[in-house]
Amino acid sequence: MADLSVKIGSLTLKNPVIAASGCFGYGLEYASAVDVSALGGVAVKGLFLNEREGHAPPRIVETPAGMLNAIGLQGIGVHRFVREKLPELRRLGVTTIVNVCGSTIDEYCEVTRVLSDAEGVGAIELNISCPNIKEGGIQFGCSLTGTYDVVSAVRKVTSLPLVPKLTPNVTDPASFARASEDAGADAISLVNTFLAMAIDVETRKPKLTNLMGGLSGPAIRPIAVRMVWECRQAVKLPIIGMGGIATVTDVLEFIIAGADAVQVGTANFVYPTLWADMIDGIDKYLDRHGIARVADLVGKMER
Amino acid sequence: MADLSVKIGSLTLKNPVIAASGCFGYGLEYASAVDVSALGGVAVKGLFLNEREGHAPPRIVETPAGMLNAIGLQGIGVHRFVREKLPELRRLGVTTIVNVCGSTIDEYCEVTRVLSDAEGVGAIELNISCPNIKEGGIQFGCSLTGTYDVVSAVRKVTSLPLVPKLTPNVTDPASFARASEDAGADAISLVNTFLAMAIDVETRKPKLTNLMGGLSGPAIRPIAVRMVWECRQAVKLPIIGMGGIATVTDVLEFIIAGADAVQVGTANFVYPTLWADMIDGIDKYLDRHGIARVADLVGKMER
Amino acid sequence: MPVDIPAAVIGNTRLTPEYNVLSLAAPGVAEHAAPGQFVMVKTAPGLDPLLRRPFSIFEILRDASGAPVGISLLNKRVGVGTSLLYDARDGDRIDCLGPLGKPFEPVDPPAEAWMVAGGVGLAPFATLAQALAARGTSMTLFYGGRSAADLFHESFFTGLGATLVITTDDGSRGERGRVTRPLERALAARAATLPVTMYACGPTPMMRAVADLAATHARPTFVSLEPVMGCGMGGCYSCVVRVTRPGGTHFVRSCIEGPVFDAASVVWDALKGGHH
Amino acid sequence: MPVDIPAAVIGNTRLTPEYNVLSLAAPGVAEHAAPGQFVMVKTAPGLDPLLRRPFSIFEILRDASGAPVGISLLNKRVGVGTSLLYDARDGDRIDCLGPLGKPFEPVDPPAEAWMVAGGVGLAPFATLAQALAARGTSMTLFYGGRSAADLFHESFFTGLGATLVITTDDGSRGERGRVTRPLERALAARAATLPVTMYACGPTPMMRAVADLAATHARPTFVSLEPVMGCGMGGCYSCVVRVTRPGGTHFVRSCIEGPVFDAASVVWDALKGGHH
Ligand SMILES: Cc1cc2nc3c(=O)[nH]c(=O)nc-3n(C[C@H](O)[C@H](O)[C@H](O)COP(=O)(O)OP(=O)(O)OC[C@H]3O[C@@H](n4cnc5c(N)ncnc54)[C@H](O)[C@@H]3O)c2cc1C
Ligand SMILES: Cc1cc2nc3c(=O)[nH]c(=O)nc-3n(C[C@H](O)[C@H](O)[C@H](O)COP(=O)(O)OP(=O)(O)OC[C@H]3O[C@@H](n4cnc5c(N)ncnc54)[C@H](O)[C@@H]3O)c2cc1C
Ligand SMILES: Cc1cc2nc3c(=O)[nH]c(=O)nc-3n(C[C@H](O)[C@H](O)[C@H](O)COP(=O)(O)O)c2cc1C
Ligand SMILES: Cc1cc2nc3c(=O)[nH]c(=O)nc-3n(C[C@H](O)[C@H](O)[C@H](O)COP(=O)(O)O)c2cc1C
Ligand code: FES
Ligand code: FES
Repeated sequence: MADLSVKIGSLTLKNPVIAASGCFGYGLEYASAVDVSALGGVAVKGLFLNEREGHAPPRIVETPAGMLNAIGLQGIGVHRFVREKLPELRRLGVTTIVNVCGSTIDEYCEVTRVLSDAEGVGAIELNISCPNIKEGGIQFGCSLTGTYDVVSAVRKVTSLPLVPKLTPNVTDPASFARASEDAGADAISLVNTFLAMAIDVETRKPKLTNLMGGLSGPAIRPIAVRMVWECRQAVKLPIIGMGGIATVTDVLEFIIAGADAVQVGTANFVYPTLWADMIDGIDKYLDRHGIARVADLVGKMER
Repeated sequence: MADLSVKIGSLTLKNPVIAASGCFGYGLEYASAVDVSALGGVAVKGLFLNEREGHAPPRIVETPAGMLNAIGLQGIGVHRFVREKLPELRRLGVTTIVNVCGSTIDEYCEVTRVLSDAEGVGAIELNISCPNIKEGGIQFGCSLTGTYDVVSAVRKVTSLPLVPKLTPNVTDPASFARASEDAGADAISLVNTFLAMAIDVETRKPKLTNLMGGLSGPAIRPIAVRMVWECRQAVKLPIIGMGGIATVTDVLEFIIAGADAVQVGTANFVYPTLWADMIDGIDKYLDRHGIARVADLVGKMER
Repeated sequence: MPVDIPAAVIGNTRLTPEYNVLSLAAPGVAEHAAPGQFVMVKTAPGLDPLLRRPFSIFEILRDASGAPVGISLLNKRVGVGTSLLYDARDGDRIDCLGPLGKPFEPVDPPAEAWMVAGGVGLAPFATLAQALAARGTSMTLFYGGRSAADLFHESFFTGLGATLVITTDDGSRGERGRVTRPLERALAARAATLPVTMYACGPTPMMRAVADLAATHARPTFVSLEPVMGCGMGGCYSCVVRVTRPGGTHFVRSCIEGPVFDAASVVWDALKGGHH
Repeated sequence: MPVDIPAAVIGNTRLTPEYNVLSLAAPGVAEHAAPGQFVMVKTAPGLDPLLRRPFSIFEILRDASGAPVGISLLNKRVGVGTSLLYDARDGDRIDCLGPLGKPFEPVDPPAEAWMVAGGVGLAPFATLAQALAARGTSMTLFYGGRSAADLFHESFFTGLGATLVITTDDGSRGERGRVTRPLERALAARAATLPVTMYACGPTPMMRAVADLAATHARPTFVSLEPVMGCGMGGCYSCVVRVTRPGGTHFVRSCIEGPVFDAASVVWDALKGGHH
């Protein structure tokens, strides 16, 4: 039995496998099928200060080995989350990571403040990379100064582990990792989805009502692995890697590329009960290779 | 029978379906299995001034609905191409587009000059986007001034249709389309491959000898379609779209997004005899929708 | 308490070139299934297609002792995944997650149950009819198809005591035209004092028409909607339907708050994206 | 003149839990196939896995009149695609592109032909043996496997008059150890005036050992290499092997300049990437 624990700032995860934001509801939806407390963590659906409707359906479309989504961050807002979901997550023993959204720097700060005052939040994942909404998110995530500004502003209002989530839709993700590090982040997570679109050739209309959506799933994995590796070369911060992870092998690939922990999104839609085998598989691999702690595998790619 | 012809600068293609560079050898390899003259065009493997060895194998690795390649632009050099391949391509009636590489602006110009003096070259596709080689290519393709400089320099030495091939590995491909337009390009083509990597978790080594490679195939199609659409909004130039095209439906999707013509790469490896059905399928679609010319479908997405 | 079972195909009856009934060995799903619930099915191993597809649980299969051993799906081929299920062969493994979603609530006598099915919309009614029969609720199935060849399992329903009202688009069986025509006449003919609960599943325009009739005639009515679903578990927020709730209209996840909805609560103008 | 044929599976004989012989209806491929050529096979419809896999043409299948109607593959499961081919069932459609590549050139008497096969490396030798038998060339098959259970089709070769020399890693059949051991003894025992041409296919270390012996004993030798191949048609430059050519060493595409190479020309140190 290897040591699977992972440190993300002051937070210790039981193991490196986290449910990705937007792909696991508020976590509670899965409690009937999965022991959600056994996960390294659960990153809940992105939250603004107030409730949001999200985009009109259709909101997803399947693509080769992937999918597009334009959910538009439908959500119950941070106050209802703290009231209605957090107590139950706490009761279940879930390591809860809250994905924080905002239209302005003030909103990011305010949402984070509310969460910092609540009980049971393990970390803040700053969503500055959602490709599906006009205001907020990506406008910060695609600019180095925007990233720096929002991360350092939020840094001032919380002592919770702060994890900006980076977009892959930039020339050089590593520079955004550095900007995050400079601004005081405790870790970074990447990748969010790739901006993409699909058109129905019979109607000549976009398949998503929102026109564009974010590409996720196994299709993007090789690009995500590359970006994690590049960020690993650029910063010392813990990295939470994701993008197309569906099997233990995929998890290990990200860890070897430089991820301290990983998130699983799209694959959870297909195999919602994959978690136990995945965590167990990491343990088996480490034992088989005589590696005592998962932390010892991080970034250990050889040339 | 609809009008399938397409104009790329002064060059008229019989139809919009072109074999993508690096995915169809020098065209002649396929002459035993395919009527290569029936294609809209053949973009031959990237050529430098001199012969190149390319990278040590393994050079490809399969990924979900895609593949990585790090061929490293193995090639016979422009002089041998003109001597050994071009006459036969001309004899077969192939519309030949030459993918031009260079380590320096001078080399791009020199290769282009040689091709401009030869007989039978239909257009120059400027490869400023190969992710697999250190010198040249991507160093121009990832910088707006680099793109502008190389395109305008080559523009001065040729009157052949000049088509810079853009990389998807940038935040805003449309700005590169504009830089190309400003520099005097006749058209643009996109996308080249996405920089990516894959690691063998048992050996902990990269699966490609070259560490990184370019992701192509159906996996990337939704991102490529998005980029073509963005470029269509940004420039008036003809656009040659590509990235994951495998079926007639995919061709039509790119055309509706804004591509005047398309290229097919990876799918040719899987179905090398796909061409006739694909071209025929465009014709049938246009007839069925009462569209007289394929040019009338370009960019006709509705909201 | 959904379970994910690598179910083996134990039968595939092709009814027409479009429709088949696929039988799956899935005891854990069968055991807990309630009428109108669905399963998320992986139509092929591997990544193509990537996502599961939602299917109503058509029949509960039982062994000689009556113990639930599996389920069947009434499948209509409309694309990649449904074609794969049409072609499935005995022994194929098909991952099957369920049972999922809010079931129909079968009404008790003296109320009557009127089921309205359009095409493959018949699927959720076999289990509902059994539940109604068990309660002694008298029931009518209004069943519309394109033609005689597209109508299935009628004797199953009549065997449970249901009255059948058939329509076909081409008039090859029953009344020619929409299934809502005889329904409308029946509603008009029925005294307001005699309670009726309606259940509808089929193409969206059909369900909407039923909802309109329900409103006109003030009859409680439940529809089973079929939006695109990414996960079936409430994880992705892809399957939302706009419904009226206290305080306004909201997008709610039809995989966990549906697929069965009170027809009066559905904001029909906002419905999009299904293939019906 | 390769053709791409949607071949139907017409037989699948599972020899061991690892090896099977898959028979495909592919007349257009069978008709033009020469010994040592290969086909590119789409192991499943759809995009997973995406690329085709290269396989030697094992047997040419003929109808009662002797007309070529198909081919068989000797398949060893090592990953996704080969597992799919192991599990294939009659009637499955498997796209099959070929024949491809440079064939073996069968040598004429008085020269002898010595074939050296390791494991699944037996595949290209069935057709070669037939061509050699037709010329009256006397032949020996040095055939090494892990154990007795991993040796196949011996009677096919003896039936054509070939002498068999068997080795197994575990000694369960023939001599225990490497197939190159008896080969080395035979080479040493044979007078230099008696010509021999060698043909080898198997794990890279085995082929390399054969090439070393060939050099020591100055015997013309051909090896059939198995690098990763993306297209099989010369389109992608993925399959390169470093060989000595006038003017130096070069990466050449093994799908069109091979898979059969003069063993003396191969730069063995540069070989990587196959699974053998
Ligand atoms: C709760 C529920 C129960 C259902 N029960 C049945 C049933 O019992 N029998 C049956 O045959 N069908 C049923 N459906 C519809 C079935 O899920 C779709 O027909 C199927 O997903 C289409 O998959 P495909 O791969 O064949 O189509 P695709 O190739 O993916 O697409 C073909 C067409 O189908 C539409 N479509 C794709 N995915 C879905 C989806 N998840 N839901 C609805 N439409 C979709 C697309 O918009 C497209 O127009 C049900 C749907 C839901 C939501
Ligand atoms: C000319 C030629 C003839 C061949 N003839 C036969 C034959 O008759 N019978 C037979 O069983 N095998 C043969 N092979 C090898 C066969 O192609 C590979 O075993 C097969 O491609 C592996 O596919 P997979 O999906 O099962 O493996 P994957 O899941 O893709 O990978 C498993 C392992 O196989 C290796 N591999 C993957 N693709 C190839 C490839 N294209 N070539 C070689 N190794 C690969 C990988 O490096 C990996 O280690 C031949 C190869 C060549 C080049
Ligand atoms: C339906 C859907 C909804 C998502 N919602 C969010 C979100 O609210 N916040 C966020 O940061 N990322 C969101 N993501 C992105 C995922 O968290 C993850 O970064 C991405 O999907 C890549 O991982 P995957 O390939 O494992 O899905 C969403 C992804 C999907 C598919
Ligand atoms: C094996 C391989 C080699 C390639 N070589 C070149 C090249 O020499 N020059 C170039 O501009 N693009 C090259 N490309 C990129 C393709 O031309 C094309 O832009 C890319 O593969 C996306 O299209 P696809 O998804 O249809 O393959 C190569 C792609 C592959 C897969
Ligand atoms: S299908 Fe994912 S939330 Fe309903
Ligand atoms: S396999 Fe593509 S060039 Fe040989």
